[in-house]
Amino acid sequence: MEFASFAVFFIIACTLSAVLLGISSLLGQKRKAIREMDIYESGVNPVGSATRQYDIKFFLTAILFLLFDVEIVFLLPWAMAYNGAPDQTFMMWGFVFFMAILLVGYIFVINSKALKWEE
Amino acid sequence: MSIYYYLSIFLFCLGLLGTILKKDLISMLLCLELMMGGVALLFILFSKSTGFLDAQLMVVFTLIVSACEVAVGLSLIIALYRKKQTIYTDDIKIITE
Amino acid sequence: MLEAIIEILLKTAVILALPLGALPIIIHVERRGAAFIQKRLGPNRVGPLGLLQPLADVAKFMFKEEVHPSHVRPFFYTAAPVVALVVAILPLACIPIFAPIEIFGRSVYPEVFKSDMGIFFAFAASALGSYGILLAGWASNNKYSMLGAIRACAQMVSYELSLSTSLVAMIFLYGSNDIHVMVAEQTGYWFGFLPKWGFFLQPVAAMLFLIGIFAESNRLPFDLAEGESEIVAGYHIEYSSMKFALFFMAEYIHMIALSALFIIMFFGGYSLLPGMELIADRIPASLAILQALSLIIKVASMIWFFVWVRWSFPRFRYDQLMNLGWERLLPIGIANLIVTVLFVYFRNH
Amino acid sequence: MAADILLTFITVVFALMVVFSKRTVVAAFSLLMTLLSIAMIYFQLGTVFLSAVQVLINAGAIAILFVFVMMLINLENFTNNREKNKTKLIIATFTVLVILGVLALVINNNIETLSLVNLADNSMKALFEKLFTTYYLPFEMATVLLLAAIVACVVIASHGKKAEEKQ
Repeated sequence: MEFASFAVFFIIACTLSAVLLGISSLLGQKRKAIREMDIYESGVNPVGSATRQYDIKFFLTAILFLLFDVEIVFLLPWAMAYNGAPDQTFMMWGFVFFMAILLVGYIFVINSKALKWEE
Repeated sequence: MSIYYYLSIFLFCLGLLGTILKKDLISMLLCLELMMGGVALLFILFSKSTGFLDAQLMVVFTLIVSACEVAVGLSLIIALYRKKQTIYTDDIKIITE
Repeated sequence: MLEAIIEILLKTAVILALPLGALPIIIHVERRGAAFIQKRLGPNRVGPLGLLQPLADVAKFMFKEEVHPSHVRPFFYTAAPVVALVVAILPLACIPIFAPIEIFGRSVYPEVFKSDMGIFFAFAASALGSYGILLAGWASNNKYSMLGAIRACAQMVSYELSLSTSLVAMIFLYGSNDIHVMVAEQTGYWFGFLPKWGFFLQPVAAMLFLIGIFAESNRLPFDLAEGESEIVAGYHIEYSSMKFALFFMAEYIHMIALSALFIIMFFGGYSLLPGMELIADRIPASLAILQALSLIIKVASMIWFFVWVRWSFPRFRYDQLMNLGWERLLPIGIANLIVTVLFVYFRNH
Repeated sequence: MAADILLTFITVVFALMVVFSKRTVVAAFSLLMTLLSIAMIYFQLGTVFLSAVQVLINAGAIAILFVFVMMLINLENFTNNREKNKTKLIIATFTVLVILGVLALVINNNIETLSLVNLADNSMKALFEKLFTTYYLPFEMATVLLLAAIVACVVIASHGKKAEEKQ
């Protein structure tokens, strides 16, 4: 049942944004002015293609986010099962060991200055 | 419920086909990710039908492995691109530089 | 079956009407608040006290010319604002406004998407927020927008880590993901006057989540993406009229959803404000309305806090911003996690 | 039953777009939609936690990584009209179809036992508790794997930079 309600909610959200776009394209005036069609580069004529080379740090941030996010999200079942767990001591020590491994990775990332955005 | 079995093997085979046919490395990795999705779906279906619910934990491990595989794969692709300025499999034939 | 359909449509209508209805008010509060902080008047021409100014803006956005630049990628260019708005609306599906109530003998749940992983779903849906920005940056094929999109995405992504650490710390304390259970644990009082909110239990996690919210919704002092002085207007540079308004709405709704999450975890969600029990005891039927009112008051105070911070802090430099995210907040989040686990362990033993 | 068919149709359409779309960015965004529809299928099957994890990790982190790489490696100016040798195409589709046929046959023979779906999903709390007590060792090995992946990515991605600084 929740799936049906979520599907209805999703469809209504999509139609809402589509309707808003539709109204504005109907009401807005149409003018094929040449100047408006160009790339906006604060008045200067654009130089080179838009997708030029970017710094590797953006990519490294996304990768490290993925790996640390996997580790933190799989703490969630831990949190849910932890409160009523019969042998909580094993789970607690297991958690400390898990965090040790996570901290080793984190310290390596910080020391390797991979994410150090120079001034 | 049983249509999902056919869906999961279809996803797996489609991913396999894509990995073979695709020309550049990133699309191959994309199709590999598609195969991972198909396999994970199959795990859940078997855990549902046999009642052995621990198989759903196996999906947790496949997710971890696929996350690591994508991360390392993409950094290799980036390193390759910085060296050879191309990621098309036809241009990357020479092993030694 | 008919009853279920009516219930779904009613719930969707209420959950969509609240933020969309509140949007003009928020824009007005933002303008007047900024003016108030900077000792000027703010919009007061249109209508009494300038209250009709937001409506005038909406009409302006409707009637402006729909510029479709020639160099953009056509399909993704129009798809980006739709994606941004839909993804911003999705987390609202899991946020309940009042406790489940008994009507016609059936217990009606207020949220559209009832599951015992409510808060985790809302958080996962807000994690998809960076797609609208990436799509817009890439589709408008413009150096400024591409750079703005990548910077905004890297910033949102790295602050999501500290958000998830504080979320997991709170779930360790409450023991379940269900929002109703969380709110039930936060009703009541310690020593008679202090409400049992999560904020007093976990101030560190609250600070982390608050900073994460500012970074996730690209609000000042974290708005590197559309920093006027840096890269002109960031990812929505090539957009005009209604498409720009959709990005604007998406940002505000994303902000509302995230502050609702913050309030559910740290300020007791729809639990009644201190003064409200007296009314609730006298008129039992009005409990649901009072609960919804308390949630709206809390979210409104959060929105004022956003506006207040926006006009009183300078913008971060990009490297300061990323260092704060990775080298300052994340270790605090991990340390907070370890302390919470030990605290919960010794509390039980 | 209608929801099953609808979800399967959506997933199949987006999966086909991933494999057979000309531009790689279109493939990346259709992969995102496939992962989201798979998350919806997980939710419909009753495994709520896995659907939330799938949305957060697969759709929320892995697909962002793909789009980031697309942006860093500007694929647009690569001429995509590399000659498509027909023989490879035919052989590949043939073998994959054979594999699909074999798997379909396997599933078709014992579809009765397979679709005996007893939705006896006990509370997830017990399931997770088992994850961290009986299956603790594989979980720790997966964490060490993540650690290895972190070290590998940092070294590989920033390897080129040091070489450049030396020149």
